[in-house]
Amino acid sequence: MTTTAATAVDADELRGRVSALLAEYDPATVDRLTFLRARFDAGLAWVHYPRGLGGLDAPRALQSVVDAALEAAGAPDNDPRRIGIGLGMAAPTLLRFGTERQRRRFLRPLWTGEEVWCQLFSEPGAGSDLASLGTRAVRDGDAWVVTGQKVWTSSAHTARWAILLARTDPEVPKHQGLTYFVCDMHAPGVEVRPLRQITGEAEFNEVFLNEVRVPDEHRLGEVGDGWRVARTTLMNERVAIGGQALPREGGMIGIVAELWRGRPELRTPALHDRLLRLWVDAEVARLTGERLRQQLATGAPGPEGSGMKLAFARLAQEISGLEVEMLGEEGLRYDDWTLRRPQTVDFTGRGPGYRYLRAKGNSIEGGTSEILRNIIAERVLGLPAEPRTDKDVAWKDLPR
Amino acid sequence: MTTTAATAVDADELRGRVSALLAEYDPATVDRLTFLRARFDAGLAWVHYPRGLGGLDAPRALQSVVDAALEAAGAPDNDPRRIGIGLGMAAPTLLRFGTERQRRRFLRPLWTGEEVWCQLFSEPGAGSDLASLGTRAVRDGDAWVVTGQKVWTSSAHTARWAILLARTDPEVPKHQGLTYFVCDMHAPGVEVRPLRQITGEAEFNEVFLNEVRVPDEHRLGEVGDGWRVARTTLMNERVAIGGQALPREGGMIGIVAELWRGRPELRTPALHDRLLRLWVDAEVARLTGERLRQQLATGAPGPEGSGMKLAFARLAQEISGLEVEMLGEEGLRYDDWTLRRPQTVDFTGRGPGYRYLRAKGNSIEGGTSEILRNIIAERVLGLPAEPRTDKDVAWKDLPR
Amino acid sequence: MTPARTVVPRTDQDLLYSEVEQDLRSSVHDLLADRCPPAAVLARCEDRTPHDLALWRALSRDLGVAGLLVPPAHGGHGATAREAAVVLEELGASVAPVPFLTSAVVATTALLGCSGAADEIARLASGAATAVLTVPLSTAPGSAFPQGVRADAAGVLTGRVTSVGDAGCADLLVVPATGPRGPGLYAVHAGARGLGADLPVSLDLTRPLVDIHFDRVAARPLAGPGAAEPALATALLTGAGLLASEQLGIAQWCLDTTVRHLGERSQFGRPVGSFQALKHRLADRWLEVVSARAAARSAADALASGSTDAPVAVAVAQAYCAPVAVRAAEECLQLHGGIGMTWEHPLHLFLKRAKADEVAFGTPGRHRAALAGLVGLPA
Amino acid sequence: MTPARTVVPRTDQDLLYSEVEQDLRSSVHDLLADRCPPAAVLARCEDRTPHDLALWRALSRDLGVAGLLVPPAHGGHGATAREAAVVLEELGASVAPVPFLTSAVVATTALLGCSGAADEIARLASGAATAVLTVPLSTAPGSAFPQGVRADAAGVLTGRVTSVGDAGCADLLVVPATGPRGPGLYAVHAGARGLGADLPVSLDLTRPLVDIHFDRVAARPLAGPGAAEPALATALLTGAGLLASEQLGIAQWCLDTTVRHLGERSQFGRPVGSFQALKHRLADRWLEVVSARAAARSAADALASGSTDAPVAVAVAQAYCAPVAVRAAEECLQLHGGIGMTWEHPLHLFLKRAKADEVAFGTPGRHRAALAGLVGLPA
Repeated sequence: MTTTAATAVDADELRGRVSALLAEYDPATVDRLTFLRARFDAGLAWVHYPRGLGGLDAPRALQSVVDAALEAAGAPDNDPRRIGIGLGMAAPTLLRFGTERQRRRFLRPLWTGEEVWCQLFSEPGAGSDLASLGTRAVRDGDAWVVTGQKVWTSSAHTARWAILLARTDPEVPKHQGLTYFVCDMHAPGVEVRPLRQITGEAEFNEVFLNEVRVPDEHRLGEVGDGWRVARTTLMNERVAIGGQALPREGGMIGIVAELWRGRPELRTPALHDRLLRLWVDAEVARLTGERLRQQLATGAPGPEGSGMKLAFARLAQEISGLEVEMLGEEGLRYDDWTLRRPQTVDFTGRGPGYRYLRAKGNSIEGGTSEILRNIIAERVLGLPAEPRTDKDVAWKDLPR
Repeated sequence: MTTTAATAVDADELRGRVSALLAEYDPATVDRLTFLRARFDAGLAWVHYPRGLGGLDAPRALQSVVDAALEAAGAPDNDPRRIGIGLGMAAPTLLRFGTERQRRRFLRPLWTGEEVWCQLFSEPGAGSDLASLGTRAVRDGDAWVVTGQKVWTSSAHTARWAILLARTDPEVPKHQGLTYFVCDMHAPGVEVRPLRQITGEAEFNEVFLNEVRVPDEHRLGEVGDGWRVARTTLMNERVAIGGQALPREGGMIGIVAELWRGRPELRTPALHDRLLRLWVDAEVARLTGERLRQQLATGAPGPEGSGMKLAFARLAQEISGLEVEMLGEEGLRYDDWTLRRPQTVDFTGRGPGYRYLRAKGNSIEGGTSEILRNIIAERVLGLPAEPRTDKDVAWKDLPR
Repeated sequence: MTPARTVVPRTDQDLLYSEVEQDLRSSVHDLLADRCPPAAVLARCEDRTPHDLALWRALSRDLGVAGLLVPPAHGGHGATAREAAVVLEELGASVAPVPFLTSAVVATTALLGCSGAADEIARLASGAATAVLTVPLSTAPGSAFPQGVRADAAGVLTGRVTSVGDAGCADLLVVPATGPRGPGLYAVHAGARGLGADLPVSLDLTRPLVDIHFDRVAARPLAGPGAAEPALATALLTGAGLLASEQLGIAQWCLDTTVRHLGERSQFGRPVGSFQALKHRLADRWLEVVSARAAARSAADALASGSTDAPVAVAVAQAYCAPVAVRAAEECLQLHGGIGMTWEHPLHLFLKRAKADEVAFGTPGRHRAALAGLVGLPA
Repeated sequence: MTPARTVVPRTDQDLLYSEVEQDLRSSVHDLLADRCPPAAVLARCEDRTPHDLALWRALSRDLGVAGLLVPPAHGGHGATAREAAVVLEELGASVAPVPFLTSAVVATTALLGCSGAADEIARLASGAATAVLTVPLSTAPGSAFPQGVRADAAGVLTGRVTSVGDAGCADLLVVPATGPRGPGLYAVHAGARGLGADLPVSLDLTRPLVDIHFDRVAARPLAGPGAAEPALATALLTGAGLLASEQLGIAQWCLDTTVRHLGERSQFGRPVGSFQALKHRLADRWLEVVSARAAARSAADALASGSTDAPVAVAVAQAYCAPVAVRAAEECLQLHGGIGMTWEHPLHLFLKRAKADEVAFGTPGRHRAALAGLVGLPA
């Protein structure tokens, strides 16, 4: 690993490197994968990563310079929405806790999208209380034998690798007996089943692990240190929320506002004031997100991030609920109950009924609104924690 | 005490006894107090009380027969609003836990209103957690020496007697170290100060007890059994809530509805839908109360009672808040900040600002809305209690 | 407090359940518990055959619910909206896919307002046939007479009606149509020539919609001008008022199911139901459900007694109960966490029904606007 | 998601606080902490002398806040609505009874729209005098020009204006009045002959109202037709927009005070703030306060830059921040339990201010109605 002190890379140098890359690999003629591999090797994948691992030890903020230059040149991207879990969660964890061998093995195909990643954390019995999960990993020579059931796994059916959290010691309190692995989704004993949602579609999967052998060299971090490793993963999940800048009326409010403008026959005074209230709420949420991004840009992030997910979930639910009601007879209809396997949420391509139902998940997935309120109350407001009864009890003795 | 088996008293007999009372004591000529004493002695005060204590061991439901007959004859009543604490809380507790001597001493002047009662329970440091109160009573010969501070005491400045809850043993858990007394409000060391509220007026008092001597013969129930005695008092407080039948638009919604009808210039579409929502909520709360009363009348009370106070507090607050907003410029004004000492809440005689401010107390006094929600969740829905940390700890060791 | 003088007080309503009503509830409840658990409803929806006609036969014939609102002279039980409301509470609490509301309540009430429908009424009352009033499920009481279907002088119908709930299992269509002499109600046999049906995809899987086309369909006149409009109005008012009891049933099921789930599931070493934030929310939902019960009973009682106050009671009940059912279902989902988002757990059937019911027979906003006129609170 | 095309996106706003603004905040904060603790405000109210003119002198002269919005050429500091907003946050957080909003913001902005008011502006900027715009405190931006006061050709005023906030401590009245040539703004000295004042009882003890009578009062014309209306409109828009920052300050104080109280008070053997139901409510209030901050900053920034979007930003900020402040104060009271109902605890001053501010410069409903026109969502 090239951990020699990084020379300060600036925007000009990056533009130069982009030009050099484009000169050698013309996006118009080179195939996509060749280009992406070359970009990675040039350190232009994620410039704040170390040299040799797709980066240049450059400030993270400079990534936008590279992206803009490549986009202007018509270069292909790595389809980040398709490989979001790899980029957003697996990569930072591999970088921080992976061995040099693991990082070299996994990061390049992860970034280029040759290998899709998924996340094997949640279980049917361990939702908000993730640390209580029960999937067992038992040591057997230089491997671990893993058995259990995971749920809410997106991309499991397309993934080659998974980040996996499993219990290696049930005799100690729940946070202490976990270990973090990289699991081969093609290994014998891994079974992926689509998990149908109330919308009719199956974005996610259940994953059944039946005596799956995971080599010890695919362990990330120490045995029993899995919770600490997982926190890195989860913190990176949370950073991703709050997301990109929206224009005014960006998001779901725009759909309903356009409906209002285009369909005068649906208007009533009572709906009008409700629409205006939600319009104000949506605009203020947009401003709050914008303010958060401005704080992040100055390097002084405020605690607002914890609240944005809460706000957006509530808004999506209230707005879509209003939309169905506003449509009246049309609101009684649905677009399609066929079981489909979309890669992502599609709030704009589908109908109002879908929006209404799918938005219900916004306050559950990625941390329930209840857990977020706990976090705000304790970590932001500093209110005292509730009495805990599960901290010092061996996992095997906890009520379930 | 006349605890011989009560002969079944029926409505006809009661009407006969009323006629006899009226024949002997003509309300048109006899003075009020004489009449009330005679009524008490005739067993027509509260007919379900024992003979000799103002009653006839009759079914409680027959009281209405007596009241109607006396009202028709123009007889004076005992001004029940003025002596509500005596009638509603002290009397049932005296009846259940008092000695024969105590009952004979206290009940007659309590009922006639010759002696007003107040309640010394709440303390600044013990609100919802009443059992944690700290007023100390220390045994000294055949008396107790009481020192502490009580608050939210209505009628303290007119009262002759108080029901008092004090801590006689700080070494045991909080529910076990309390004792219940009758306290002479004219005794040395009792100081009553008006407690001004945010409305400007002072309905209530603070009461300071400075080495007040309470004779042991004024103890109600056993030493250390005060919590059990107090529960009788508090249960009777709760029965009083839910109250009397209202006509449609009875209560605060009627004030705002009339405002809407009489002042077209205040109307806007947004206010209209809010008013209609609250009108519906008020009408449904009225129906819910009516249904509760019908259940009570059949002898099968439902659990709805616990919710009525919650509902009425919310309604009073939302309706009065709307009223101030609807009035606009007029809502910026108040009627009078002068310190006054009213005996009761006056939601109709005062202005909108008063209603708005006074209604805030509705979700605090007589059990906060938070405590009521706990009660509903645990006692009605059967949800599990929270982990308790204060049940088995000596009172003196509790955090305060 | 000063009562307002402009609004008539009502103190004579019976808001409780009679013994007869409780017995009826028990019978319906037991049958549904046996024959219609939510998992079975879900399985039927997956097979795209939501209507459970065997269940409907048992309900309508064995328990006689089809003839509840029909006078004995017409072969019914001569009960009232109060008893029908109790049945709807139970049907709502199991999202039972049977045409009780649409056939035994709404279509039957419409037919009872016609002078020449004795045969049809008798067949409905016996459970031998089901009927549907061909208006969109979203039609509110007080709406203008529908203009989608025209009748010629011979009673031949042409036109189109969309989003008719439960029409897929109806034997008889009761069709509001405008003819040369004005508004009328017409009877059409489900197998009539010229009748066409499209099956749109419905949000509520358990009360599927049908779009109906009339292409010169022969029909029998049931009511003409003067009778058709009040018959239709009464049917819609009754449908809206009794829908509140269905919504109550949905809300009660959602609350009960949530309470049970939270009592059973542990997280952080304790039952989830012991967390105070959830307890307080459930206490609020409970208060809404008991309030919805009073509102629904009031509407049923007012309809049963033919009170002039029925339009107010119905509007209050719909404005109140519709959002209560939606909130109860939404909270049920949220407090089930991930499991609530799965197709496998039947609670989504209740959510979809509750949301569709919010639109059915008029939205809450529509009912509030109606109230404004009824109780003298003009815009 | 599809962005709508009809509404201009805004991405150029600075929603943070500059270092200068933070420094200004610190100065104001320190002075208020020293001179204006809530208990002192309460004591002044009990003496019926709410205005703290000594404090106002310190603020206006020592810290120069009176001249913030005034260009240096007129003797001011040439700052913008952004800095004034920061001052208002601090003043709101101490319900300070000083005429900053009414004099240094609203009256000053009105005067800056007049061509002939240089003297008055200079006196206000130096803190030598305070002024008030004589409109009811409830007047919303976009209201019709007031008709309560008439001017004759000689500029003599007759009429009446009610509910003018802070007028009791003003040296100068800026009076919108209609004369023979149309709308105008006029300057009247507080001691002028023919001027009368009634002191109604105010809900907000810290911003008392005055009803003003003009009985042939001599006045100096400041702006005539063409200038008076935009000057008034800008003053009201600025007042409404910056009121949002005062509301933010109120809400922040209420939240902080509640959190502190719940951390300190124990019931049932644990800090009250450890009860989850209360924690969740406070988390919701917190989210509202951080959102109100973004909304208030947006309004201040739009006013500061003279953006054409300012009317939208102001309406959004008022519609959002007014109820947030009221809810924060109401929740502060509820979660203080009985102590919150006592006159002795100063939180009622914040509740009364928040509720009065909800009406001041237009209610939230009024601002939403204005938005409907501004963003193309007609009724």
